[in-house]
Amino acid sequence: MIVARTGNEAMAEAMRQINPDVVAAYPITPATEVVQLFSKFVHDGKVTTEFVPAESEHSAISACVGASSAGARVMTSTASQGLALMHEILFIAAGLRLPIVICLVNRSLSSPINIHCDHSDSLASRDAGWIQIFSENTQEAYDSTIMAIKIAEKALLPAMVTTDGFIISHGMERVDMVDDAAVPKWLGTRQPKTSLLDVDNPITLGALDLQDFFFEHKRSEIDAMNRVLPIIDEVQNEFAEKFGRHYPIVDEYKMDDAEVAILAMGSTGGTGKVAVDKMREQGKKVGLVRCRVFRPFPKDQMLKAVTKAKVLGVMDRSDTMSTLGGHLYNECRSILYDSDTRPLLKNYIYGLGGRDISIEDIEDIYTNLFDIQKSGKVDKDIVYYGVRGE
Amino acid sequence: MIVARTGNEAMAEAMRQINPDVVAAYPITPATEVVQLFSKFVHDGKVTTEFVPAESEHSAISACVGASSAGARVMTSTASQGLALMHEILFIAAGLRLPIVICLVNRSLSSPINIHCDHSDSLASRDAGWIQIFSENTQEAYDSTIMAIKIAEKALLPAMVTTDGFIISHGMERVDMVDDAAVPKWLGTRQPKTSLLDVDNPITLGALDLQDFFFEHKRSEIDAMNRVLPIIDEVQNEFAEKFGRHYPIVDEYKMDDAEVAILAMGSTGGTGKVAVDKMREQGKKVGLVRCRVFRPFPKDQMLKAVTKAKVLGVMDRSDTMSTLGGHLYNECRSILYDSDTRPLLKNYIYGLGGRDISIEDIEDIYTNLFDIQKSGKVDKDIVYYGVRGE
Amino acid sequence: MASLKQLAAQEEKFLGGHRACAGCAATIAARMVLMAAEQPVVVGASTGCLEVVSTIYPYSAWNVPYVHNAFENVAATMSGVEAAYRALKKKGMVKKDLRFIAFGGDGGTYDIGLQALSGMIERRHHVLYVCYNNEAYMNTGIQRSSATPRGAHTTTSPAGTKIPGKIEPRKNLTEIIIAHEPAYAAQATIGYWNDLVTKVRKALDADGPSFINIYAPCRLGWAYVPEKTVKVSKLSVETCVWPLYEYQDGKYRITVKPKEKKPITEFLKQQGRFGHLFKWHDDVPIKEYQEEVDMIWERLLKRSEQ
Amino acid sequence: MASLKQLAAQEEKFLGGHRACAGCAATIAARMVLMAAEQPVVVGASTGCLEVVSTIYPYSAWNVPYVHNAFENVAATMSGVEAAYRALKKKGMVKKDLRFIAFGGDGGTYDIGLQALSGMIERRHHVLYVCYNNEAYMNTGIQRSSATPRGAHTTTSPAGTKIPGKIEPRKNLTEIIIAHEPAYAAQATIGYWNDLVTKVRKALDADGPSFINIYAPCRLGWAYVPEKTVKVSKLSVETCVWPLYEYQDGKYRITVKPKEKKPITEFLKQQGRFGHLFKWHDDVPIKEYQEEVDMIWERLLKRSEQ
Amino acid sequence: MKKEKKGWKELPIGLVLEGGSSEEFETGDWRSEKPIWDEEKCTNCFLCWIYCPDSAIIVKDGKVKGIDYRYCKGCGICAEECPPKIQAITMVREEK
Amino acid sequence: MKKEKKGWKELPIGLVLEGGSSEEFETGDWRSEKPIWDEEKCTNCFLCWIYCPDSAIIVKDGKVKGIDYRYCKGCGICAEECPPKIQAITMVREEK
Amino acid sequence: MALLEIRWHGRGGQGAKTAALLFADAAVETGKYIQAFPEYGPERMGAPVFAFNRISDKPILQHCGIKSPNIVVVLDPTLMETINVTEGLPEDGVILVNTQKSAEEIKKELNLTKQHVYVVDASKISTEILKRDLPNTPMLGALIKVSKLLDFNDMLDSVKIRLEHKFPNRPEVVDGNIKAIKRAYEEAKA
Amino acid sequence: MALLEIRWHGRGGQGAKTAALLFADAAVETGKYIQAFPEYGPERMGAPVFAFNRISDKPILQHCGIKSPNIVVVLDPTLMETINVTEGLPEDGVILVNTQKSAEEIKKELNLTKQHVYVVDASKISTEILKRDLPNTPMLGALIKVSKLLDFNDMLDSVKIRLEHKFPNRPEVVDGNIKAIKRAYEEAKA
Ligand SMILES: Cc1ncc(C[n+]2csc(CCOP(=O)(O)OP(=O)(O)O)c2C)c(N)n1
Ligand SMILES: Cc1ncc(C[n+]2csc(CCOP(=O)(O)OP(=O)(O)O)c2C)c(N)n1
Ligand code: SF4
Ligand code: SF4
Ligand code: SF4
Ligand code: SF4
Repeated sequence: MIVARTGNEAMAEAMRQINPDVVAAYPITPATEVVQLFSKFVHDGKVTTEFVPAESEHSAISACVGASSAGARVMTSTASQGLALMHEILFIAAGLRLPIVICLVNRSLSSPINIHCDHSDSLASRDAGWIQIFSENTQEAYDSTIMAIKIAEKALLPAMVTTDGFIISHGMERVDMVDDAAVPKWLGTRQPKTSLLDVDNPITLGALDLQDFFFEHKRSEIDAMNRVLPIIDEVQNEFAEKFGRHYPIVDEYKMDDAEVAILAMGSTGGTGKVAVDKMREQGKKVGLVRCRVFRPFPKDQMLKAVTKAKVLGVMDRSDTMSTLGGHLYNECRSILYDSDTRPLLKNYIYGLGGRDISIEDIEDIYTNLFDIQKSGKVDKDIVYYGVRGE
Repeated sequence: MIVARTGNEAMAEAMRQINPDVVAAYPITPATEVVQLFSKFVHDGKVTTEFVPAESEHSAISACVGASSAGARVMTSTASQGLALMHEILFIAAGLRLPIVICLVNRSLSSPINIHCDHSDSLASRDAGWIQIFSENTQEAYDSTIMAIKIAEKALLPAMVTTDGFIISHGMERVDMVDDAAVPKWLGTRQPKTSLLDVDNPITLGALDLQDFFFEHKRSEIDAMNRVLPIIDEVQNEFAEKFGRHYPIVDEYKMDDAEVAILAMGSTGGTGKVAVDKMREQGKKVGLVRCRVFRPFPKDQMLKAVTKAKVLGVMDRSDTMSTLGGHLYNECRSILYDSDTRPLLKNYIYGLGGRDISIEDIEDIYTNLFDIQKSGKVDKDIVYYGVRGE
Repeated sequence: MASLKQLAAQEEKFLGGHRACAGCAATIAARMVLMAAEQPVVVGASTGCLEVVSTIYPYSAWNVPYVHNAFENVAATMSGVEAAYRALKKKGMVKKDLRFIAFGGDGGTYDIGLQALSGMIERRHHVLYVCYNNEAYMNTGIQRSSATPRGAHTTTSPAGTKIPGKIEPRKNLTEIIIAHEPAYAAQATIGYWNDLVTKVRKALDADGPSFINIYAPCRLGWAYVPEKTVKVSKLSVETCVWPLYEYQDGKYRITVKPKEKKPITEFLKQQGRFGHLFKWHDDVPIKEYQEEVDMIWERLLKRSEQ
Repeated sequence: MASLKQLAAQEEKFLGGHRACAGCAATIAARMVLMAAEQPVVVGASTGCLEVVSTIYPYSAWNVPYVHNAFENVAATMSGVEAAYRALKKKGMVKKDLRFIAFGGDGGTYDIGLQALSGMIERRHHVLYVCYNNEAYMNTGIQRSSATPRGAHTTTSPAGTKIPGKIEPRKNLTEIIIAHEPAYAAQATIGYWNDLVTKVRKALDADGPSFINIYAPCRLGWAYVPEKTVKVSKLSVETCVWPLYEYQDGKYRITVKPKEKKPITEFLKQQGRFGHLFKWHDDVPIKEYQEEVDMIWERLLKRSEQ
Repeated sequence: MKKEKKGWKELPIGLVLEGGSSEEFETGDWRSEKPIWDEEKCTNCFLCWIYCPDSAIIVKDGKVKGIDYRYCKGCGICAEECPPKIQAITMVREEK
Repeated sequence: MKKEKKGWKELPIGLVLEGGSSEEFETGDWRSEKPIWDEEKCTNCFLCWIYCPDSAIIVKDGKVKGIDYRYCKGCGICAEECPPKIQAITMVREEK
Repeated sequence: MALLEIRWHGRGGQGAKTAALLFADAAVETGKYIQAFPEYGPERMGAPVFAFNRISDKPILQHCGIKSPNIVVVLDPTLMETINVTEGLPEDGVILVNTQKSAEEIKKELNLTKQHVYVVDASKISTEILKRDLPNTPMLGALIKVSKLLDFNDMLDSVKIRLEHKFPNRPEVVDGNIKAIKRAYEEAKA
Repeated sequence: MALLEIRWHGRGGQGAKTAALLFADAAVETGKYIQAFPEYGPERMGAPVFAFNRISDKPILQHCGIKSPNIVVVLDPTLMETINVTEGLPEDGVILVNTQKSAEEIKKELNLTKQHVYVVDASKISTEILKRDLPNTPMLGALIKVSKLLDFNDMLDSVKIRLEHKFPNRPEVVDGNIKAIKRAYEEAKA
């Protein structure tokens, strides 16, 4: 069914169709609507979910951990400060191997406080052991939310699906929705191995783990992360087979003969594709790589994609505050270190706090990348693109 | 004055000598003692500090932000879950450019819950805009705590000085303490440009910052981070001049002719040096690089050090949960990407949750690195060293 | 007792040019609190409507020192500011006698900021905490808080077909704070400016932490026309939905007793957020709310007699 | 009323082999609470002595389902567990009638976990929250909590030469919770096992959130010899330092009235943490504490008469 | 309001703002109704002044002097709270 | 307690532990004093049982049967709480 | 149809965002690709706000702001005093204003030369039919006319469905709105 | 002096950690390089615990655990039933036990062949002098004797300073401890 939905509406609709057992959440701009719309479904009896309107994000995610430990299928939604307040418990959810799914709306982290998009919030939690899937548009937000449930439950790791704050969350687009009945059918019910509610087989969860066992447990969690990408591929294939839309882990756009390319995440992927088309119309061989899955980092897929270009402009909507530039940029440099093919890399940090990035901006970046190709060297490897007074 | 002190005692003594205006803190193993000892100084009238025994770490760091905004010199101490609970406010402190100093005792992050050392806690906050200085031993913990005040106030960025939980925090060693009077004299009083207590010049701090200004403010914070390393050097030189102990940003041990080397942080640096000596006795050209300052990442100093070796074993007491290995490993690969000299790199993730690493272990790693040198290739680039059942 | 003439003689400390909705009581409350203060004050605010509308870079409506840290921590932030004041005063680096005021919405106070407030009081920081209570998270678009009364429609407790608004009663934060034994605690509302100003002065003079819960109607979230803000505020007192009282030295005192206690429907029917209750298939939600109001009022009468 | 014989007839739910100090009351409390439960229970615990000593991988003393999440969030965690129970029960995936119990130390309850608890009650989760109150953070080595009484030495409120232990009075958490209007609230202590068991049963049967604050002496932090644990517990009641009472349906009831109210010094002098007070240059700290105890006891007597 | 925004190097460090700067932001254009104050009728009870959320009632030398239309958003509280017997303020539709 | 610890691949996923496994951990060796129970004197009031922090008083078929020294840490509560007139439990120094 | 970009000007509470969403939603029903998004600030009721639409026959991939719209819709003429409503409007652009004034007058006021100006008194229509000054729905009718984007009847049907969905028990609201849209469609003029 | 490594065995609350710290502290006063660290577990009072020392004339850089100590000190002989106190002890290692038994008996009990066994009844000394069974300080005296690490009088002076610092108003505690250390020094025997 083709409808018009904002990113938040699309995620809320996905949640309605998933009909999770428990949703515990707390409002925060620009994710609030997800929870709002979902509350309405609850109050109108459209879902059977137990909704826990927590008194903070910290408690929301804590309740999710409790509910998931009890065997329930659990979701929540948040953004920015909310995710930051969950920080401690995010690690715990992953360590306990609970397949909780967060609909995250990317918004920059305070300070300065700001309500608009950048990726600093989810990236600041990138070590937490969560799968992270970034969406380019509302359709993807919707599809990925549904797929995330399956991915998380197979991987036994929690997952967050993100959209760009306001840009996608509040932007209405065409969305092709799956039938209401098809979603729960495709997902099945969660089949936990153990549950707190099984009083006849009492388990103890979250014991103190000292030097003699901690490393082994952590190793097992890392192993789970190492197994995620094939699971994502498998679920994405199943989804494609069933519902007709297939997603790659790393999205390549006109890369096959690209001389210069950009790498980006989120909604900028779409804007960049338009820029690619425009440049291609002028005969310029440009391409675009979009990182859909950031955790685990898709090393092989990414290497395959980015090594096609001679010059790669890495566009980061975040800064690591390390003086080394943005997140994607550094992970790319890292995976490319011992690669045979070694594109020239330049980092464009852009769009922090919701600063707009236009098609013309990206064309400008491509032009800059061609200059690099010509000169064969990168003069300034990290630039802050679009900041006043640079 | 030469005394015997544990890492926690050394940090607490440094705090006593600094006599900060405000300390707001919350207990957590293995950092509790810092606060305990300091409370005793307060209750015995040995410092004039206002001590705020906060009801959580979130409130402790929030009170630090308030006090620092009011122009006070402010410190706190925490570890692990405590730092994770501060996460949101860490970013705010940096954004507001408040020179708060945390005495951090590194302890692994839950889950599994564990009280022993790894570096996952401070590293999970590495994007927050804080200066991070890791100590090898109690002497360094003591000296760095004092220097951190000056560094933070010059850089107008908050700083954390870390020690390895239990290993250093509870390990007693010789410490050469500076005279009580010399410390405040060397530091002077904090000279804030603005203060909330200046009611005649009312300022507004922490305003909502939308698309039109956020990026500029963030850019300015990044710029501050870009200026930190020279400040650290300057302060370290001043300290050396005055008190006779000089620290490098990146500590090189017998690197000048080293063929293979390891890179590590924290107390493992010392253990590694003993291993180096033992190997050197056998005529093996090994060296060690210790990263003292992790934020900002000392790109130039690190490149200079690590490119001396042909094979580098990067020892990470943490994992990024990205499938790409540890933190130091990835940052090294990143900075080396376009370096002319390109050592072979191998990542050893070790010691998570306090798993011991012995001199023999490190010798074993060196032996392994020599094998790599011989074969000219790294077969398995990330290994989990010391985990059972690997 | 303050006179308006005297109050009006001072310089404004909360200025125009802020972006609140026309008719917003939260800003009236902030303005009244600041004008009541007879000493120089330093102010903190938690994230929420008041903070957002008053400080959008590069504009600030606060003519006194002001700090915003995060949503949940204004009490902790101001604990720190007050501790710094004590430290720097001891050292002679601050000369004046200052007062400290923390502002939080009901979300930032009843829910996510409760713990920080509890800690601030327990540690006896000399800070006046003002909760401007509009009974929901307005800044993010009218979500339920634990101050939201039962039956009220919010976007997370919507008037649905199965559930008619919020089902849980509101948290009685004022009583919770009184159980903390602060130096002073009170309920006030903007419609009774004189009562409010007097309470702020008592609170600032009290020797320790103090708390005032100011009922602050929100024309957007409560859904009424903007000019009725003061009327709605007064009705809350006349119906005993929001009793005006104070607690000090172990004693309760009702400061404004309505001449005649009106039924709460008088208050409810002014506001769109309760509209659905009048169309609901039974009168249970309204009755339960009336009983709650009566119970609390009776208990208050009893306690204030002791 | 429960009989010990009946209680002893059940299977143990909290087993030996845990690592608490010899004579630890926290573990006595946990054991008593579990044996009181007549329904199958699911338990959560916040970080603290009880959690640490009972669950060190690969050993667990809990013979019932148990979850530990973090220090500050057991109430939220159990809110989630209980919500999951309601959801899965609705779906028929859980058949039995279960009860839910959250355990937190005073640090995890009065301080860092207060907000989560407040939220749990406000949302009316059917969970019994048990605070085992040993009046300090014991697990991390005896630091002050807001439950620590004035005068007590802890490592962050040390008996110094300038300041004799903690200066602030303890937070009255039970009254704070009562102001939340839970379905049931009470104070108990391990020395009165029957009173405790009865209260747990009432709490589990109550229709909504319930709270029991169990005074649980800590021989390490309070510094007394281990065999005195029960005696010290009883003294707390006899001196009215820890009144045993309950609150339900708006009514207070004192459940154990000491025959003769002893001076608090009888209680204090048993414990090393108060030792310095008897050597302090004046008797102000003890007097202030006695006054506080008297005030609260008097008020309780009054309220329980209503 | 239309002045050039500063580049990052020129901004004060640490998000510091001068207090009271919102005076430069005029919210008068939000108004769709406008209060008209009648000096003749006004008894200077100051009720409009105390209740105005936008500090838009001008008081000088102990007397109401009018309305500061730079900030007045036209909420109508002043007119509503002006005592019924006095009615010194009336709301009219904002001219276009 | 001395059995080989498992490698990471053999451990159950997600930190799950079986309830009640602490029975395998014997804390009896922490004891420096030891309670001696006298069956003769015991009236089966169960006070020792209810107050024992280590669940170490053995009760079977409604009767106290002795002390489980595998767990008893020797706190002395049982002896202290055994009614003064009965004194069925006495503490002795642990044998070396 | 090539890509068309629209900017809406209104005040917080006046429904500029709602109009843009409704427009997009209805257009989707007719098979178009669309976008609708607000320019979110934290502005409260009464403050000037924007909303945007993109509409096309082909998928729309870009997610940047709209700087140079083809059409500008002004819901509240008083805005023109303080806001530069024609910012970025190209020479062949269209501006549609809710006003009692004539297109000529507006053209003069805005100092326009080449751009097309259309006017309609949507406030009056709304006040007469819906008894409230809610110009946003009637403006939809006028927009369809001036933009020539969509078939009017298709559009009307899908707006109706959307309104019925939103106000399930209030047919009078749905009918009133439809009536108002029709009338604005008719009355809008250059 | 080459690097010497010591392991202490005790029970939570018995002061193994304190002894190790005191030992290190005192050694620093005599110019040595030292380390003292506990094996931290979350064990409570009564549970078996460890503590460690390193002592040397040269800087000690390593921060790893001690697996093969030169000297083992056992504060509580009952521990020997459940804990393998000789684990990692090399053939030339020394073990010092607080016991009433003879060195021979202990040697047999522990199945030792080459290692040196020393005994002292520190509990008795402590009980007699300090009126409490706190064997940790007396054991220090015995350790100094068997290790031949430090000059006994230097060490005694620096322990005294440390104790005076810790118990500023309780000279009887300081004196008692010093007395106990002396006596244990004398009474320790192979
Ligand atoms: C940790 C965190 N969670 C959520 C938010 C989003 N948020 C900002 S203000 C607000 C609601 C404020 O409500 P209240 O305190 O009642 O003040 P009001 O807006 O009603 O004046 C919310 C949920 C945030 N900024 N930080
Ligand atoms: C966020 C966080 N802060 C601090 C700690 C450290 N910590 C663990 S338990 C504890 C004290 C527990 O005190 P309480 O709740 O009173 O229980 P008790 O140990 O006294 O039984 C502390 C401070 C933690 N685990 N997490
Ligand atoms: S939403 Fe309510 S509280 Fe917020 S500014 Fe508008 S009227 Fe004030
Ligand atoms: S420290 Fe206290 S609470 Fe903790 S285990 Fe020991 S006796 Fe129990
Ligand atoms: S209409 Fe409202 S904003 Fe304008 S002056 Fe009157 S009260 Fe103030
Ligand atoms: S001595 Fe203590 S642990 Fe042992 S049986 Fe008696 S009460 Fe239980």
